[in-house]
Amino acid sequence: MEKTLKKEKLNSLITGLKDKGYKTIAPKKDNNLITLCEIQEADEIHFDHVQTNNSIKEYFLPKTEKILSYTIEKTKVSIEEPEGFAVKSVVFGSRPCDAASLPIMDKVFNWDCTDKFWIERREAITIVTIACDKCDSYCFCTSVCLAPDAKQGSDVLLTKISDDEYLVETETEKGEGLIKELETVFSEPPSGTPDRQVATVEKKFEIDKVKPWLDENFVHKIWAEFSTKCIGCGACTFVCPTCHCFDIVDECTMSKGDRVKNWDGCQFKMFTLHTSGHNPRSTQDQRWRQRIMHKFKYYVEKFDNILCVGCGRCSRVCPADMNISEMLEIISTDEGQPEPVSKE
Amino acid sequence: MAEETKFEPRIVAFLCNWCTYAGADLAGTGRNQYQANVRVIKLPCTGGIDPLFLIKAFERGADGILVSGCHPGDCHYNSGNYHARRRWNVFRPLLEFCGINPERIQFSWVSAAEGGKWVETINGVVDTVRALGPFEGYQKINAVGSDASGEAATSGDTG
Amino acid sequence: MSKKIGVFVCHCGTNISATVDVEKVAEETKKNNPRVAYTTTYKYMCSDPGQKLLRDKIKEEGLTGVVVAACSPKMHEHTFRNAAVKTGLNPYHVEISNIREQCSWVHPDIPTGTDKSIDLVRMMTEKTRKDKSLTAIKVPVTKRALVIGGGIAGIQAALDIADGGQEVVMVEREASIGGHMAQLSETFPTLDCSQCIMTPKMVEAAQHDNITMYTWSEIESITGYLGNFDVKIRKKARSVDLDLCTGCSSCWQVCPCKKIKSEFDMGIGNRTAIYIPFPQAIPSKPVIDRENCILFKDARKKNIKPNDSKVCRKCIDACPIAPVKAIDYNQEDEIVDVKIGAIIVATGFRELEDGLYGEYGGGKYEDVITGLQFERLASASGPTEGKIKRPSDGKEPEIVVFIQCVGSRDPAKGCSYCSKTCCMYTAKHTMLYKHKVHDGHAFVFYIDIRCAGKSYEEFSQRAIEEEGATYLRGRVSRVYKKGEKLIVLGADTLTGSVVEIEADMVVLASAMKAQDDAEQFAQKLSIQYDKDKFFSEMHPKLKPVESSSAGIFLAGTCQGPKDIPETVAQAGAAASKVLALLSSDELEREPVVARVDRQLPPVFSTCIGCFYCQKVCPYSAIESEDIKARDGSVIKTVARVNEGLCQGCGLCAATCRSKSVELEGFNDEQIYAEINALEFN
Amino acid sequence: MIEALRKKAEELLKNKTVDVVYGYGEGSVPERTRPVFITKPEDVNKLTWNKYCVYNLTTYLKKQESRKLGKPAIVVKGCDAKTITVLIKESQIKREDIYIIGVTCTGIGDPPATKCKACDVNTPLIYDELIGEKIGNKEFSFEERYAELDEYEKLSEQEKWDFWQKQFEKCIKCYACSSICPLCFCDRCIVDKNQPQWIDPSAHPRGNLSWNVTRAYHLAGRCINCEECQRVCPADIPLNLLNKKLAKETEKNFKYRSGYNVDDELAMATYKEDDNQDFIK
Amino acid sequence: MDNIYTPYLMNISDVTDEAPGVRTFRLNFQNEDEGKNFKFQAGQFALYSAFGYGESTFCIASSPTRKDYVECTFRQAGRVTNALSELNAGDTIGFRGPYGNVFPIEEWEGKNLVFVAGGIALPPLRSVIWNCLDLRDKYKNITIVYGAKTVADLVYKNELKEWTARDDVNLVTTVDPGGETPDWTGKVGFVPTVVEETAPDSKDTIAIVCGPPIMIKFTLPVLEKLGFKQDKVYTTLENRMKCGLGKCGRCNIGCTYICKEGPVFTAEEISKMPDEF
Repeated sequence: MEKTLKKEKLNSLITGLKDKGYKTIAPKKDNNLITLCEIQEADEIHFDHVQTNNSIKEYFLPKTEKILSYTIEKTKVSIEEPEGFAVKSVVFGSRPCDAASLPIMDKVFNWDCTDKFWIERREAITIVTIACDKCDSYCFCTSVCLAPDAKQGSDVLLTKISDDEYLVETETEKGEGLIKELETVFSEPPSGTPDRQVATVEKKFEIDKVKPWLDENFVHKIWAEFSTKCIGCGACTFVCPTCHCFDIVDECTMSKGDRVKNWDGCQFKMFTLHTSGHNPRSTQDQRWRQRIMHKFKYYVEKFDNILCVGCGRCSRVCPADMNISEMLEIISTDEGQPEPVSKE
Repeated sequence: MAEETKFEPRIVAFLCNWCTYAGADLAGTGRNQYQANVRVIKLPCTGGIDPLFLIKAFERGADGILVSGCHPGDCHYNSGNYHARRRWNVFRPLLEFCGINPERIQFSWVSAAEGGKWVETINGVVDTVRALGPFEGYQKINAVGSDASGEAATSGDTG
Repeated sequence: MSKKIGVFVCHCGTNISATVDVEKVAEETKKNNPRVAYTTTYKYMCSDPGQKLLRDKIKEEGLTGVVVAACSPKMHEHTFRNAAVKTGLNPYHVEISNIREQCSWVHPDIPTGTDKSIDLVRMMTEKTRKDKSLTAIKVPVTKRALVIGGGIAGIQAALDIADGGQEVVMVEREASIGGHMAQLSETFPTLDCSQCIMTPKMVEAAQHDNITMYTWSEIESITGYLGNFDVKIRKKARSVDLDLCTGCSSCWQVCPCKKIKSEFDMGIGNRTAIYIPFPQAIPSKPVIDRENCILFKDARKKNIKPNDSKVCRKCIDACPIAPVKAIDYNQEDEIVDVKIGAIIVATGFRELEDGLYGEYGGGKYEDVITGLQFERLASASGPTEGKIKRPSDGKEPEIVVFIQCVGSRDPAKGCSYCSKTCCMYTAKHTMLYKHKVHDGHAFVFYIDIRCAGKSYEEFSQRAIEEEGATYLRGRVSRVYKKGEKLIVLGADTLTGSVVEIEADMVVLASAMKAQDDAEQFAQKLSIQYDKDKFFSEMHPKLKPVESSSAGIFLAGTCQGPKDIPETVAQAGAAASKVLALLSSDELEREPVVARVDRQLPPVFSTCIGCFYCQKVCPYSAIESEDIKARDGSVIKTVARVNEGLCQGCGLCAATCRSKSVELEGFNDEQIYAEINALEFN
Repeated sequence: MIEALRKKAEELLKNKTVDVVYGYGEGSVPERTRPVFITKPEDVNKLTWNKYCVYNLTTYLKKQESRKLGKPAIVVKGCDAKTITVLIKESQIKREDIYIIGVTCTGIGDPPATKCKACDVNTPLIYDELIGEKIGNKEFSFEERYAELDEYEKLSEQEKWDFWQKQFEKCIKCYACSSICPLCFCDRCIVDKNQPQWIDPSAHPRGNLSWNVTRAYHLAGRCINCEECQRVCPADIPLNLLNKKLAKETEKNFKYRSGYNVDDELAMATYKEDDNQDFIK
Repeated sequence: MDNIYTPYLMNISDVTDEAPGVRTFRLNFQNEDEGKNFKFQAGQFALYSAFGYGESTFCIASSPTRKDYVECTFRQAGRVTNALSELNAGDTIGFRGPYGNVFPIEEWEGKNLVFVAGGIALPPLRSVIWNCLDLRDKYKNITIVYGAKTVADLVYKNELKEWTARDDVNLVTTVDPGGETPDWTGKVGFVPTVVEETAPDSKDTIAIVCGPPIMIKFTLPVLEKLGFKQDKVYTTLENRMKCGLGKCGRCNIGCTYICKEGPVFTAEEISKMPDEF
């Protein structure tokens, strides 16, 4: 289905969503950040940005989430299942790269068994994406087989066609349903070919060359060379829309507690630390390798998808300016023989 | 809120073994009555109290905290209370800066001989905190996780 | 270990049960607290049947933890822990919940008291869940005592210990033992000659088989702890070989430097550069005063070895010892290491510096002297051979004014405390003066006369009534010189008049002060000192001779002003404490000590070695330890707690940011469990 | 200056005075630099110096990966140099084990960093070699130094609580703040101690409050105000306000400023008998 | 939709102290229906929760042939295992599983079996040993080589006695030099050496090895020397896990997720994994 949305109708759209019982999540300016967060009014929505600082991930895999709670009475334990975590919502104005991360991650959360916290939220939330009309030097969606107007994962894709008008394309039944629910807000599609205002994202590396290199170079000095400056924080993994590693911990008082699923990251040394003190990934180069391997080799082998959408957030926030596309560029252009370095 | 129930502040007292704990014992020996809102945790010395203990006490629902030990110069361990005093000198303003009323964490020197001062101090703390009311700020964040999903916890809802 | 906790709620007659529903406490505890396997109540838990109940139930129920809800742990924690030990349960699995002093006795309302008791018991059962077995720390004891200071306190203590059969090492920084008491002429209140009672003790100490004496020596460092001190003694270069020297006096008789002010004589007599401090010195062997000896001055100037100087070699030439002379100009300081089990500090006092009271002419007029200087004047072996002569012209003074409380009880200028001995020695001085100068007249300015002591009051009354000293109550405002006379301006507050006395000599009863280096010395020993730098006793009443550090005891005036009998008594007391300590081969200590986390490789310890713990530890109990690889290279430097020194305050644990130090008995898990059990939410 | 810097680095590497130079290199974009580790004299041209050299490179002194490269020379601005003083005081490094290349600095960042407003260390207080013209260090009053706190201290209790709750709510517990901090050098951070778990690891408001308060408290009397925690925070939490508040209290109460004098006793490891106790009853 | 993170609630019906810090729980389902429907196979693992402290991963130590209960044996090491060790019979624990792959015991039918275990690694093998013993006639010779640091550290002491008494099992026990007691009748020496001495025939034989990394490292060459092919040697791996379901992202060695593709691997499979143990 194709429609257009005039900017002046935004108010009606947001009010309409509210009336239909949707929670609306949209980019909003908060001091120095552009944050995807719940909004009440259309005025709150921020448009003129490359990328939101937080990714769409947290609406499907929150940074902290209760997966069960329990009460302890003497020797007995009773478990209570969390409810109401999947709230009917619309994410409005996220970027195509963010949306594209969702079907990629569906695969792991459905692997053999289904993580209901992910899936139920996926069902409850409709994604209305706005194609990028600008980008910055960190963006590299085009290098990972996506585009500033990629449709993957979006239920509805908006593309700017003039200063006050968006082309509305529905990609899924859910999207279609949403548009139908709020039919009056949208206009009929323009005749002729609309002028899609889409950013041009420079292609930085040949993705096809990455995996073959990784297949050969588990041991390579570049891992250490590139990661000496890494400080081992979790900023890159936490802002990443496709990083989905998590921790499960109990937090409790004497008589009641919660089991909580929290974001965790492969760059932390604690991530793989055994209680014995042994750590299979004890140094930062091993951890950096894991991050690259997971995204561009392991996930590809397991799920036939690159675990990266080229949003560039990790490189923007990295406290030490580790730039992932730079790493991939090096990898994809490395013609030399593998240079094994002896392991300590 | 539907009806007013009488608010009874919940106070935790971290006491040093040698002075204030003994002072509180003395108040008992003298049958000096005081308000029953306090739960005492005994440590060898105020110097052994990590600010983490206080944070955890708030997390477990305390409306107010009392830290009490030996008078300056009387520390059983020579200088424990002096070091403790330094700690509180920075920790207290930090909490205040974060919006925690400093009256919710009180400090006193009560010697083993000051049963009367103990009674006075603890009644003072209870009354002060009663006047401040429940520590709603912390109660709200303590509830997070136990009855709301993480997502709701991060929403800006200030209720 | 699986935890099976038993909770025993005591009625304490009706002391608890009158205001706390003990049955309900037991019931609720049983119902709600995880790991609580058994609860009961009993009339008197501390009674024999009560303790038996505890023991029986530990065995029958297989309890691995016990909470007794009863009176303050200060009352019966020990009792119940001991009872548990008899069943084989480690005593540190027994905790007391104080529901009497801090509950039933202070909260009259039954529901309130009951609820609070339930909470307190819950907190304690949770703590008990985390209790660990601890074993008493055994520390071997080195059977040797160190006595620092060779005055009357040190000598007495050393003799008492040596007579008790233990070895003693005695360190005196002067060239002879004897201290201030050796300087005194006669002693109150009996006026017996100080030398006569002191010298035999000095000789006895010097000759005692169990006493090793180091004079002209100082403590370089003390490390270790109760039972196991490592002491380094610096034997300062004496320039005289004590083994060779016979003390024949040839050397000091020929010494050309004769105008050096004698320290022993408080500057009113002279000595040579190679000298013995006083004729009865022990050891009776000289020392060269390198500051003043012209040979050493020359060597310093030319920057040559002393023995290479040719300026004056009279003493060595005069030394009859052959073939090797007993004098060795090139002698150097020597460090002696000794292992010590217990220490007595008897470093004494110093007299208030006389310059401090300029308005009294102290330090300004030669004839304004201090109490100790007067002692030397009055001493038969002193520079005047016991004749009272003015230092300025050697004339016999006809009028002497004694001013009491110079420095004492004067917080503005001197010290706030009373020096305690001045009233008595001033009375004594007036008597000595009258005995020697029959026509003389003694005036005494005093604030109060404090003569509490056996025969003391009578003694001072005798000075006034029989010896005719004139006592004036009031302060002296000024002493100034007028011709040969010293004009003393003072007030007689009893008559309200201003008094002006033309005196020939003024004697200041100067305050007793802590030694100049007391502070540094205390730090060297890790003992506490008070605002006046006197060393602090562990407890002012119950532990008056113990210092704040275990195994270090105090004797004499280093702890505060006192007179000879008191000093001797304290020295004896300290000696008996030391003897008791040295009588066992091993000491047992409560295992409530801190521990720095140790883990398997590759972690070794979570300690990062910032040593904040070391800096805050009041007992210097934190050491640094290098964790080394097999090849000896240092992997990590971390903190380690010396169990022997640790007193269990927990300062280190609270200071450690990574919580790598924990206090046994009050460890993190235990405190967390208590807080977690508040159940306020 | 860049030339002098490169020359010095080259000389140090050639002479084997050091094995590695921690310095600044060109970053992803012109407005960024990044830490570089130069081990070969021929690579010194990778070193640069400009107003975007925000990093406090001393943080790499705590990291095993960079320490493995051998004895370092480290490029420090005046603010960063203060870290070294603290690290020495806290037994983390020995002065002789590092070579300090101090650079004079008139301010970094665009817009300029807050810390530069009242900078009194344009010329580092400690260095082996100074690059750049020596600048007379200015002096600022107590009030000037902590001026940025004024507007927050003025807030009411409720406003303060709300402000910080809003800030902490954003925290995602990525630990960039503590990872970048050169003084957060514990092997095992307290937040990673789980027996017991004093600080809830979750990024909910409770866990975030205790984490952020504890992080700041653990820097009391230590933080040298390099503002790195604040710079790297992906959630834009003004973390340095907390550090600064503690610095202010430390100076007010104990007359102590961290990183200025290697002979000062560490504020939180000592005490004075007459320390403030107005608040103690 | 089911919550994959919700554990079964189980009662601890029996507690056995095996060795210092090592303990076995026998667990029964609190909900009988859950118990009836519960199935697992030897080699699988589970996540056990101490409520209030979290979950910890270890293998199921009982045999699938014993259907009334599940047993697990663990060593006190971290937060969860310490908390578990505080529990008594009658207490509740959480159980999430079974997870992971299994020992292909059907493939082994008609073959000789050699089990080699060291220290606390006998529990993972105990499940499969009993499984095979309960189906004794399907297998030929069964040899068990088990070693520990000291006599006290040997786990399942009663079962060791039982196996010794059986004539259809060849049990060889050993302790490290210095770990023996005066009345110790087993061997003294390290496991790899004892395996070499025991020299089981590799023909038609499957070897199942489990133990600390160092033991595995030295045992595999011994087996190779004895003629065991890499694909006839099985072992189980462990890594830190949080979900057990292939989602939390930390237990992988290279591309292999221990929780899903493991924990049972052949030596051949392991030799192909990158060096990230």
